[in-house]
Amino acid sequence: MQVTFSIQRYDSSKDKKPYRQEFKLDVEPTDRILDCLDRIKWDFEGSLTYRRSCSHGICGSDAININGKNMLACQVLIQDIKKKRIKIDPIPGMPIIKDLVVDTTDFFAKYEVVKPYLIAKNPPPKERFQSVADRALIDEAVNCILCGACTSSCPSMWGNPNYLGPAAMLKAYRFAFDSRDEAPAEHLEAIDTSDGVWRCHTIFNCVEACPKEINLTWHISQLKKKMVEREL
Amino acid sequence: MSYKHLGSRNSGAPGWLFQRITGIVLIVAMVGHYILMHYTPTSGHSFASTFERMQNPLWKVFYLSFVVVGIYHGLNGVWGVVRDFKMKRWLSMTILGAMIILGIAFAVFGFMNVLVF
Amino acid sequence: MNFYQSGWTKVLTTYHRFAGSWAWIFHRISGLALTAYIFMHIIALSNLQKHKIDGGKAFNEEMALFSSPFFLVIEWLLFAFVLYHTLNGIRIVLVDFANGARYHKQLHYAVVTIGVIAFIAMGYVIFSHQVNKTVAMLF
Amino acid sequence: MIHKHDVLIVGAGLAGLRAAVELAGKADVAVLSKVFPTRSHSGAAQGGIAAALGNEEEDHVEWHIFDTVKGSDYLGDQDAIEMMVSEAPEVIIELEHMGVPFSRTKEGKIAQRQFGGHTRPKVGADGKETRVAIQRACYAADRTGHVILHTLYEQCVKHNVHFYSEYYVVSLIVKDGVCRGLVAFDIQTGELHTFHAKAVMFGTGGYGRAWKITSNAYANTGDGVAIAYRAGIPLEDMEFVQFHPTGLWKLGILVTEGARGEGGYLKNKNGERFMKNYAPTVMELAPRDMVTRSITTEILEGRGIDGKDYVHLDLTHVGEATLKERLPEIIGFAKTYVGVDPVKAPIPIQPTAHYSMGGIPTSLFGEVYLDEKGTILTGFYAAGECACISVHGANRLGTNSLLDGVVHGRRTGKQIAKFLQTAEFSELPENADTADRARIDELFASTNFKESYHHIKDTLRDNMMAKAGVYRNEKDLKEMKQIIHELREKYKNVGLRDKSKNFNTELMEVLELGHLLEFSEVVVEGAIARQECRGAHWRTDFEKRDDTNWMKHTFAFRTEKGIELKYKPVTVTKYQPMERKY
Ligand SMILES: Cc1cc2nc3c(=O)[nH]c(=O)nc-3n(C[C@H](O)[C@H](O)[C@H](O)COP(=O)(O)OP(=O)(O)OC[C@H]3O[C@@H](n4cnc5c(N)ncnc54)[C@H](O)[C@@H]3O)c2cc1C
Ligand code: HEM
Ligand code: SF4
Ligand code: F3S
Ligand code: FES
Repeated sequence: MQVTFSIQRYDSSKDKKPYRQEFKLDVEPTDRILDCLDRIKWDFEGSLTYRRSCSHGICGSDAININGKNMLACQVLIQDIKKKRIKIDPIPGMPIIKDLVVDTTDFFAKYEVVKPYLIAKNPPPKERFQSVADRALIDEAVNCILCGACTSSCPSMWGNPNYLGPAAMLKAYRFAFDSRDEAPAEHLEAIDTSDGVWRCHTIFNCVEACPKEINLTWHISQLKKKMVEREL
Repeated sequence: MSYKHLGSRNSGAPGWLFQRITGIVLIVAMVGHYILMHYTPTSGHSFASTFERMQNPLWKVFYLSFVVVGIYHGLNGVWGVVRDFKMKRWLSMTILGAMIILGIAFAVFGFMNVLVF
Repeated sequence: MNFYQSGWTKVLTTYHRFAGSWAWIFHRISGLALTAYIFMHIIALSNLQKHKIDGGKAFNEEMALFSSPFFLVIEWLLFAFVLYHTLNGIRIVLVDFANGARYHKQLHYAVVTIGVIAFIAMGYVIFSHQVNKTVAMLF
Repeated sequence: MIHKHDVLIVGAGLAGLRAAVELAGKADVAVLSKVFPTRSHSGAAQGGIAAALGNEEEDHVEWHIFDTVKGSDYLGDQDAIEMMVSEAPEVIIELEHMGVPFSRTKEGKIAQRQFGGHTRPKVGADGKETRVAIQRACYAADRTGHVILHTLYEQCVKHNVHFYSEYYVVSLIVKDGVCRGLVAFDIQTGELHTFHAKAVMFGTGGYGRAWKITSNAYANTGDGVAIAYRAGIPLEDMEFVQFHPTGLWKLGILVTEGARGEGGYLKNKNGERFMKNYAPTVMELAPRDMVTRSITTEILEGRGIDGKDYVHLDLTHVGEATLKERLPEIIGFAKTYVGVDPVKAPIPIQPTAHYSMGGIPTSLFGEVYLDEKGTILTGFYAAGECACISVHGANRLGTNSLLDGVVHGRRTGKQIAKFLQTAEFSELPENADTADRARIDELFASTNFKESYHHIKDTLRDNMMAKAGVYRNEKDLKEMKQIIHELREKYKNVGLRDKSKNFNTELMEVLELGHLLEFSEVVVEGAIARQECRGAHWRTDFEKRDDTNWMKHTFAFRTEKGIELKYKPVTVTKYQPMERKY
């Protein structure tokens, strides 16, 4: 099966503007997009640049934009795309370093804002107990691989790049709703700002983008309710 | 490390909650309003019927609150839209100020429409 | 370093729009339009304030204008905005307070379905009066 | 540019980060990683981390020690094993305190599941003692590595650990028996940086990428091992590479042993649970080397599904609820990559190169040995998969390597802290980065793309799979050696097509290939020399384990004349070698 890849190219150290380049490839329906990128890089265009490591959707390196949707290159097969022409771009809303590699400095700075760690003092000698039900509350949230696909897909973030974004919200949830955390307020405080949780307008792009099928909006709605409780 | 763009710390919770509450109030008001206006076309579209209705203080209260709630909900909504753009603080504050003045002015104007009866 | 960043308008037009995106875009447009309309509405009704002087004449004339077929179509379209904003508003509230986030797509389709039905029904209500009147005039 | 830190940790996997957490606040510590820290391959670990907590059933450290020794096919050093296993419960509790969201038992304790090779004694009806599977692996669904890695990174954020993220380390600076720092380039700018430190620690992970079918990430190219080797440090037991029994067919993506721990069956084309012919007592939960050989034998004897090179892992009887709760990722992988829903149909699997038992030889405290006699290289440390202490011997038990990472990361961190109390900065040799600079400049200057690096890499990986894989023999291994020599010649002519210094991943791939070739040769050399069958090293031209001649660790030295092999006896404390039957 032959497929055409139209890839946005841009090297921030020398190009003024991005441009597109096309590659025709014979592929199997079960090939991953990442396999195709590898083949393009190895056989045709050595300078094509992208990140990847685990190749099975667990490290979060290779979030890219395929036909207008953010996904992981290693988690999408040719047969999932159902198109003969595959348009590949870097994930939007972040500065491009080279080709599909974007600068995630800001993304991780936003992650750090929410105090992404358990705040708890004086642990018991054995493990802290946590009921199965309490653990289930954070079950989805702990799956985040910090790939950035969600934050990059959020229209609210495109309009206001200062918006902390769904990934940071999810991290705040991860700790604020962990029964072992002793200072949920500290995590909540960080996102109760005009650049925080209130910039979410339940657009659900993040949910569509998340490769780990995390329903971010559900978690954000829990946060908003918690905030309201706090204020009243 | 702290993030360079952290917004102001006042909580957005009340505004968010009121937007939902006023929205729900508006549903009730809207349904009433529409039945009144369109189900029987004359009831809203002639002075005589309007005048008659306005003699009832309950209708007055209904319309007064409709004006307030509607304007609040609309402008609070617009304010939300404004904050979706990164802009200088002075600019957003100017817009907020303008919106408040506009809102109060129109609320007063709307009140006059009702209280003239 | 010389970074290139896509502008948000460009992204807005190129990123795939899912149900949630459409819902948000229409909610925003309808919300802004309704806000503009509420102001116009207040101005339009200010003719009422003259009723002590003209006994409601100006108001009646204005209303007659609004009852013309052209304005009825406009009014019908306005209803579409109100309807969508209301139904989607309910959807948002369900997402926020109930478990709607888990069913947002189903809710979206429900909003669209109910919306279309109610829109057509309202068309019937608005225009049937007009049709009745026209029919009455002819015979 | 020259940077100065007390301690440099290379690698942000479990080993590197655990050491960083230990040192944070006590010293100026910086972590370098070629991928963003949370992208390290530790995050892919699924099944669990072993500790005799006894949360689910009675368990004892003693039992865990015994299993590990036996699992290692008696090549593991028993003092090291005893130390690691005894520290395990404490270390796990500590992880929980840091915030690791372990799955929970009904009472709210850390949940544990069965894993291959982990057993408890059981007295049968006939009065004889046998050993049956025990629930010892602490887990968080099938994302155990992921949650631990993220928690450790969170702790580093909390303690303001300095990260050089996306920096690629190319060489160590060693002079007069003292390690003084390292050279790395910033992938984002292509700039070469020199790092000056009192102590350097490697936690650079495994080297599974040298095999075609592997569960390892692109990043697991054994850089650390090769860099240390080039700096004059011997490599220990490199011929021992574990093939995990259950990789997704063709892709090698791991299906955790937890799947069998939850009750999964292995079936051949006749639908027969063939493990009953190989390990009747523990069946599918035999240690990995055994299960892998059993599967490979089934395939070689034509009992693969449809006669092809895979068998079935059947989970359909486990029940949808259990699968969804405990193995959600596996369901996802199987659906995405092979189009199979494990709830309804068996998963096609084949053995996949998984874990590197060998590596940089270290003491119990992470200090690196310069020879088989125990001479220590001052200022250099290693832990995790790149190191060999050796606790895994000839075959690692599942869930023991995450444990290895955190226990030794922690111990090494403590040891470095102690070392720093008296250590001073040793002087940096002049032009420490000259050789690396020259090499990189040469690559950039190359005018034509004479040899395609990926072609060399593919040839290497295909052949390693065929000739230095699950079953080996002298003929194949010698051919492999020849192939590597040819490939190394070709490698000298490799050039770059991408001449931009900005995020040049082609440059990185070329350097990684150099590392692959470097250590693959050591693997093959060690395998040729070791004339016995032990754990993961299975020679078809020999029948069994040879304890009289081979109860010893291989130490491979890089010399002018090529690889020189020396040996060091295994430390045996309590457990005398016996036949390994399950
Ligand atoms: C799919 C899979 C599943 C597994 N499941 C389990 C399990 O259930 N239980 C268990 O106990 N074990 C499991 N293991 C094994 C275990 O995950 C690893 O042995 C362990 O995580 C290794 O950790 P590490 O810290 O040594 O290395 P890694 O986590 O691999 O980290 C290596 C680090 O070194 C850095 N690095 C490497 N080279 C360079 C360089 N040149 N310059 C700069 N940085 C460099 C990398 O960026 C990375 O940060 C599994 C392994 C795999 C592959
Ligand atoms: C009829 C019942 C109504 C309901 C249930 C409702 C509900 C809502 C809700 C829940 C929001 C918040 C959206 C968000 O935060 O993302 C909203 C926003 C908004 N509403 Fe309404 N509303 C109603 C009527 C109106 C009316 C009559 C107006 C006009 C005056 C209006 C104008 C707006 C505006 C401008 C916004 C902001 C849009 C945005 O943030 O994208 N609404 N509405
Ligand atoms: S929530 Fe999902 S999309 Fe967002 S960073 Fe985490 S894994 Fe990626
Ligand atoms: S896309 Fe953005 S607006 Fe909210 S629901 Fe997701 S964060
Ligand atoms: S390569 Fe790791 S997520 Fe795709």
